[in-house]
Amino acid sequence: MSTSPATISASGSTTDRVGSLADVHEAAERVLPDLPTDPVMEALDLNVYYGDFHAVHNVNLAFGRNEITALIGPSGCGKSTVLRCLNRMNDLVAGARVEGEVSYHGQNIYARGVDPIAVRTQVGMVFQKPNPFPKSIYDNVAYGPRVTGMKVENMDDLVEEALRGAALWDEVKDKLKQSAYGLSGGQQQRLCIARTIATKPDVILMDEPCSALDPIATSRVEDLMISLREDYTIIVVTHNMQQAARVSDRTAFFTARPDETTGNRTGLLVEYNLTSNIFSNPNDKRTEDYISGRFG
Amino acid sequence: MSTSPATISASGSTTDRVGSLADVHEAAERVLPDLPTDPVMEALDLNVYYGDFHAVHNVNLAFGRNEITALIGPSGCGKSTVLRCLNRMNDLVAGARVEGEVSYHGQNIYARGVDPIAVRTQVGMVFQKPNPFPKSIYDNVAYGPRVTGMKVENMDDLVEEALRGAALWDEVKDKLKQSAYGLSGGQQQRLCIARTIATKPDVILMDEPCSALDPIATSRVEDLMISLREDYTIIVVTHNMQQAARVSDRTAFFTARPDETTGNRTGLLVEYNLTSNIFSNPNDKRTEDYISGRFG
Amino acid sequence: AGGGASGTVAVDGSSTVFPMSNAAYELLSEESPGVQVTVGASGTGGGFEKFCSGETDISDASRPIKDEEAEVCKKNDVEFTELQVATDALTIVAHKDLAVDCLTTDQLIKLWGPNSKVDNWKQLDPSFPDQEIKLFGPGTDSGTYDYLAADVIADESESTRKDYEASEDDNVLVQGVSGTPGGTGYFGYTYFEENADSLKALAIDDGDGCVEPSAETAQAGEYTPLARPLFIYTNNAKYTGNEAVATYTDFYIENLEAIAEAAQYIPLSEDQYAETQSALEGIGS
Amino acid sequence: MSSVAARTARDLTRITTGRSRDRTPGSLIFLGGLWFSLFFGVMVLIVLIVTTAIDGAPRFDGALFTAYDSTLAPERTGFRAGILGSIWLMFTTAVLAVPLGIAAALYLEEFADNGRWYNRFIEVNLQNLAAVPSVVYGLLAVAVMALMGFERKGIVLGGAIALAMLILPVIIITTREAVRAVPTEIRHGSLALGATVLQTTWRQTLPSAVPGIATGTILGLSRAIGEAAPLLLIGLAGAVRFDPAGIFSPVTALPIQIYSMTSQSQEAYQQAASAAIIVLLVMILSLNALAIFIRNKFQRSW
Amino acid sequence: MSDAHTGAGSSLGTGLPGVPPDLSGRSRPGERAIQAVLFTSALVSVAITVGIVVALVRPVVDFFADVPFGDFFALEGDLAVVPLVAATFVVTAIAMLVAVPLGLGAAMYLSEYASPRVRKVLKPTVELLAGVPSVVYGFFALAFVTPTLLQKILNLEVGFTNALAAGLVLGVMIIPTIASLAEDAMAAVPQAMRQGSLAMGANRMQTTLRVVFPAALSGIAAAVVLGLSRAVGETMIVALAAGARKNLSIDPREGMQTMTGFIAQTAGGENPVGSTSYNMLFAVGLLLFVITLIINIISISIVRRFRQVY
Ligand SMILES: Nc1ncnc2c1ncn2[C@@H]1O[C@H](COP(=O)(O)OP(=O)(O)OP(=O)(O)O)[C@@H](O)[C@H]1O
Ligand SMILES: Nc1ncnc2c1ncn2[C@@H]1O[C@H](COP(=O)(O)OP(=O)(O)OP(=O)(O)O)[C@@H](O)[C@H]1O
Ligand SMILES: [Mg+2]
Ligand SMILES: [Mg+2]
Ligand SMILES: O=P([O-])([O-])[O-]
Repeated sequence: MSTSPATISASGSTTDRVGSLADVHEAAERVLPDLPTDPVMEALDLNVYYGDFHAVHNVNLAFGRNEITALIGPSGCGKSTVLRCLNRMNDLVAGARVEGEVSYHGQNIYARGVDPIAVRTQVGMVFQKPNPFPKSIYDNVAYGPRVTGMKVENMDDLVEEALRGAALWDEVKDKLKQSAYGLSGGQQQRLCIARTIATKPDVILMDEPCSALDPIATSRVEDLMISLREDYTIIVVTHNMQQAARVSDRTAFFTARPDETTGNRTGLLVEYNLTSNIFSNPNDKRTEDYISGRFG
Repeated sequence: MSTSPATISASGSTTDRVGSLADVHEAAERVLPDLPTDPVMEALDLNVYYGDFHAVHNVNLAFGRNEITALIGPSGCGKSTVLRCLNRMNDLVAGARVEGEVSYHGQNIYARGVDPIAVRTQVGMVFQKPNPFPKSIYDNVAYGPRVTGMKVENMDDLVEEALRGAALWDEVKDKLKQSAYGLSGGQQQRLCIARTIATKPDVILMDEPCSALDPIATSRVEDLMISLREDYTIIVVTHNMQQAARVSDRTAFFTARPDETTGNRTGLLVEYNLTSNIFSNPNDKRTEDYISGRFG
Repeated sequence: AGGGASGTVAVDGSSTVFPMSNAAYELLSEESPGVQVTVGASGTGGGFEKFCSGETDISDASRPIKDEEAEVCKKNDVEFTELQVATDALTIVAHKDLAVDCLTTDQLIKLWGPNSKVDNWKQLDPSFPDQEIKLFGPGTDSGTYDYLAADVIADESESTRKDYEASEDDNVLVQGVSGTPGGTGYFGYTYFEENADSLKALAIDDGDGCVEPSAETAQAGEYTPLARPLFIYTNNAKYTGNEAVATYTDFYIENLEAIAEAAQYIPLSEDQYAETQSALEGIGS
Repeated sequence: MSSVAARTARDLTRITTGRSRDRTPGSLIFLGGLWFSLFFGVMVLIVLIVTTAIDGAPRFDGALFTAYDSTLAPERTGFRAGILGSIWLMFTTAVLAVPLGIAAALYLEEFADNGRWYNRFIEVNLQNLAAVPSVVYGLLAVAVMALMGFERKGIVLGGAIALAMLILPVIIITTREAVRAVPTEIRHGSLALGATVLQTTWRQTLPSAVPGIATGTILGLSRAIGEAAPLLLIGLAGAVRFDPAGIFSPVTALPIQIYSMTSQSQEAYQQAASAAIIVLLVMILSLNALAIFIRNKFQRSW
Repeated sequence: MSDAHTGAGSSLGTGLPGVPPDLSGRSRPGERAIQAVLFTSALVSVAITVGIVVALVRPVVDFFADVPFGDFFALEGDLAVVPLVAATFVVTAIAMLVAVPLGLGAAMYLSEYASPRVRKVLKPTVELLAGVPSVVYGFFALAFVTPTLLQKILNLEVGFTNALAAGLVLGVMIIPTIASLAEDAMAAVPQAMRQGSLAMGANRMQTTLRVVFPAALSGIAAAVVLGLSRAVGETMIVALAAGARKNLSIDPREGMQTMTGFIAQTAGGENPVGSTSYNMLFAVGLLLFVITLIINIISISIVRRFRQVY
């Protein structure tokens, strides 16, 4: 039951050598400057510690407006840690300590007087495992506007708009009052995205948003990310390099380096570039080893 | 800080197109018949249920003597479940029920009168997370021979032999009495392999043995697997396709199919073939999608 | 008595007598440490039931054994000897601040009678203060209760009213009455004497004017109708068969005056004591 | 959806000015309420200890520990019999309950097949037993002692039977938790090497669970040592003037002595009871501290 | 323990053809025996339950042979149980009024606000409250709460024994039961749920009340119900502080005898085996057992039925 190459090409590469990541990327590529010119967020000399453990070392990164930036790297290299710094979710981790700056529209979100809650209403987040609340679909979406005290003229309209934005409306419009737990995993994840955009954030962080989903749901969410790029700045962590290649404009590759004395592994940024460059022509041997599958 | 292609070639492919899995495989390939001629173990119409949930559907697989067979597929497709059937570790899962046969040297290990403990002394197992016992290194290795009542002339020799077999002897010979918890993750995993071969099994099952390890430890364990192939039959679950390509002789690709009414996802075997064929010329579109990274 | 004696003695029964039996043991334990006594205070009635089933060796009682109880003893082949050990003045106590000093026997019966609905001091006598009455008293298994019900109220139902706070532990009653304005209750004289600074005792007028409870009035027979004898009952077989029981009983009676004094009880008159001594000698012969 | 530019202008004011939304009046009142809830109990405990200690202060003397209960000299009454009795009861209870509890816990956790109705029944039954009032255990112990033909029930054995039944569920439940905390990986590692379930339990699970079991057992015993109700039912006398000497010896216990003394009106007894309460609390708090120490010191975090 | 089960060793030189390994079952008599011992130990818990039922039911049958049902389930009379049940209800209600809000508040603080370090100190401290013997609480109610707190400070007209003091102290005693179990339930709410809420700009209070609390509701309900069953069954506090008078009243300032109070006070030993009053003790004990059993079953089934599958 072999499939002809012609059929495969529908969604990407047409080569008979399966899986060249550079090829995968072509489909999504846009013309962009080498570095983001007007970054929405920037990490400046970011260091993160969990207690005594130095988890992330000196990261400098800029995230461009209306771009999708992918963070990739082997397990434990600090991708999620960096992501969580961007909306101060790390505040919630006991013992976590952040040094350096994260600037959002030029303001350091770690400065004194900044309300992390206000940051989070601007910088939304979608998690690896879909985590809808044990409430109805409607209440899930309305939750954010309600708790942030957003002035909403008509909640029904807002819910509909958010669900449409997350490409979920048609599937759930008849069961808005039912529990969100009745949805499939992929629907739940899109619900979580709808929930996030209902509060009209500026930036959306996503931590491996598809790793718990099946292929069809994955491709739905990927399409959604690309369409959301029009209105939002998206930063996504993924361990699926093909996904990074498919959806992102820029890619940052992290790895972890063991400390010689303690053996603790500290994450660091190896290479940051346009996605097409990372996959077709990486500058660093470690990047190349990783994307060619020699480890990870 | 770019690296020249010449440097990369040291450990594999020399192409400038990064990451063709078929290429990765060349290095490890041997000449083997299309199907194992004298299988040590065979799964025949294997179905596994967890309570009402049909986890694995009708798997037929044969594992050849002194071969490494890789089981690959997306998360939840039942790889671990199938593996655990091969030494009756599923007996320990409450509610798990196995239908069909697993034959070992022609004997159905699920037949009446078969002692699962005897099966497990023949079919050893290495787990995803290194799980040394909270004992000394020596006692970890000696544990199996002791509890199975193996007749051992000289335990010290046996321990040394097993540790040498797991390529760990030189690193631990001076601290055999120290706790196994003092070892690094990779060393712990090799200790678990040493512990398994100390009982002189026939088959070794490995469930993602490297997924908790760093690149260097991973390549050590991979080398070890290839050298163990001389004496043992190895069956390994991995989610790292490159790893399957690097070490295995044959690869079985599983996926999960959602039930139309319940939405439960049942695992099934899609394709089983020589590893070189799976990666260069898969027969099934789903295999191709998976190894080219379109999902998973 | 024999300093080398050893064994265990189980004493239970009247809580009125309890301090005395306990004091007896306490004094004995200095010279015969081998004798181990446990003294319980479950009330006279409860004590007899255990005594007559053979569970205990000695029963304390604040009234004589009833015929029904003696019947049970007989059925279980428990032969016993009654020994009077002291005299008690059943004392009617009240909260310290209560503006009442004396009750007539009739008022007492009106207050505690089985059908009494009296709940204000004023209802007993218009000169009494307008204050709610809170009642405390021993439970129905107690000899003190029986004495008030059967010998003082003497209603045919042989009971008192029921809507009072009941406790076998007279000390609970002391605290209840002293802690509750308008409270009143009744129990053995000793308990009153021990707590004379937190309670007041009401004098009783049995027709001859108000008489205060005291050792003298009780011994002189003036404190009527509330003066009464206290007893211990000894199991004859245990007395002869168990060295410890004999040692304890002998010591008890021999030192009765000292014990009564130590425990602040009203000692027996000489005649009464002689009677008790001869009863003791009669055991086993 | 509003334009990005418009949003930006708003952002700049939004994230810095104003107080944090964790600091709104409503949030602060709520937090204050939570603080109050948390410290109310602790406050009560402090008041309890302080007032009792003040009441008992005149009686912190040697006689408190060495003298027996006294009617003749209330100001020198002591708790020797109760303290020794409680210790005897505690050890006898431990001997009865601990091996039984550990064995039952190991069966339920390591051997029982939860698909079987009788194992599920044992499970539910155990949850119920844990919440049976302690007086009911007293009633049961009375019946058990009568069944065993004891005329006198207020002896060490009688009290210990009541207490052992009372803390058995506690020991079983905490032992199961300790056993469950040993990672399945260790168990599977052992079983995959061909060890039997029993070997795995004896050589891997049990040694790793010892600190947890010890903690649970100590907590169970500290509960037993403070219990009065079941002992009252089994008929422990308040006034005992000799040391317990064996499991058939009549006995009293510290809480029983306290109980019989709290209801005595004389000042001297009140003081003695207060002092004895402090002694009892010290015993119980030390046991608790020991349990916490063992938990923190020896419990492996996997 | 013996390891000597028959040789499962390897004779099979790594896959020698033609020598099929022996997989047949071994008999392990030692293991069997030990398993039987362990199973028997587990059965002891069942034996205890059966024992409770038998020990309670037999005297109760005798009791009802002498006493008509009507006399027992009567509002007043020597053998009436209704006043005892009513008093139990009053005292328990007061205790729950104290323990539910405070217990849940403490649980929310521990689970949602306290850092792990703080929790590690505070949780055992709160649990210490449950370790204080009830006779000590009873003494405290009698020696401090009634005379000092209620009579002096609050100037209430309460008796020496009263339901209020007993209920308040009982409430304090069950705070840790409720706090600890409710905290477990809230801690079991996945972190992801909290993060989801916080990531949307909710503050902690909103997250606690709108997400964590509802998600943990079944566990919290079970905690409250278990606290209820503790309160109903607690003995020494009420025996000392609630009073010894059968009193069909709902005025908490009055003294009243609860079911457990009756058992403890009547059990002082004055009731020899077989007498009606002795058997009444068991009748009340059985009623108490049945009531707490029903409450427990409710608690267990709440947890079963509504266990969240997050
Ligand atoms: N809450 C925490 N406390 C202590 N250490 C932590 C914590 N969270 C993460 N770490 C450690 O920090 C390092 C980086 O973790 P992080 O989760 O950021 O990695 P990651 O790149 O996202 O990995 P993955 O791909 O597995 O999600 C790891 O070593 C991890 O063990
Ligand atoms: N003990 C269990 N009880 C119930 N269901 C289980 C159990 N173990 C596994 N499953 C289910 O069976 C299916 C197959 O699981 P399995 O662990 O075999 O998958 P897998 O292919 O090994 O996945 P992964 O790559 O994530 O390890 C999954 O849907 C899983 O949820
Ligand atoms: Mg991560
Ligand atoms: Mg798996
Ligand atoms: O305890 P009594 O003396 O009243 O029987």
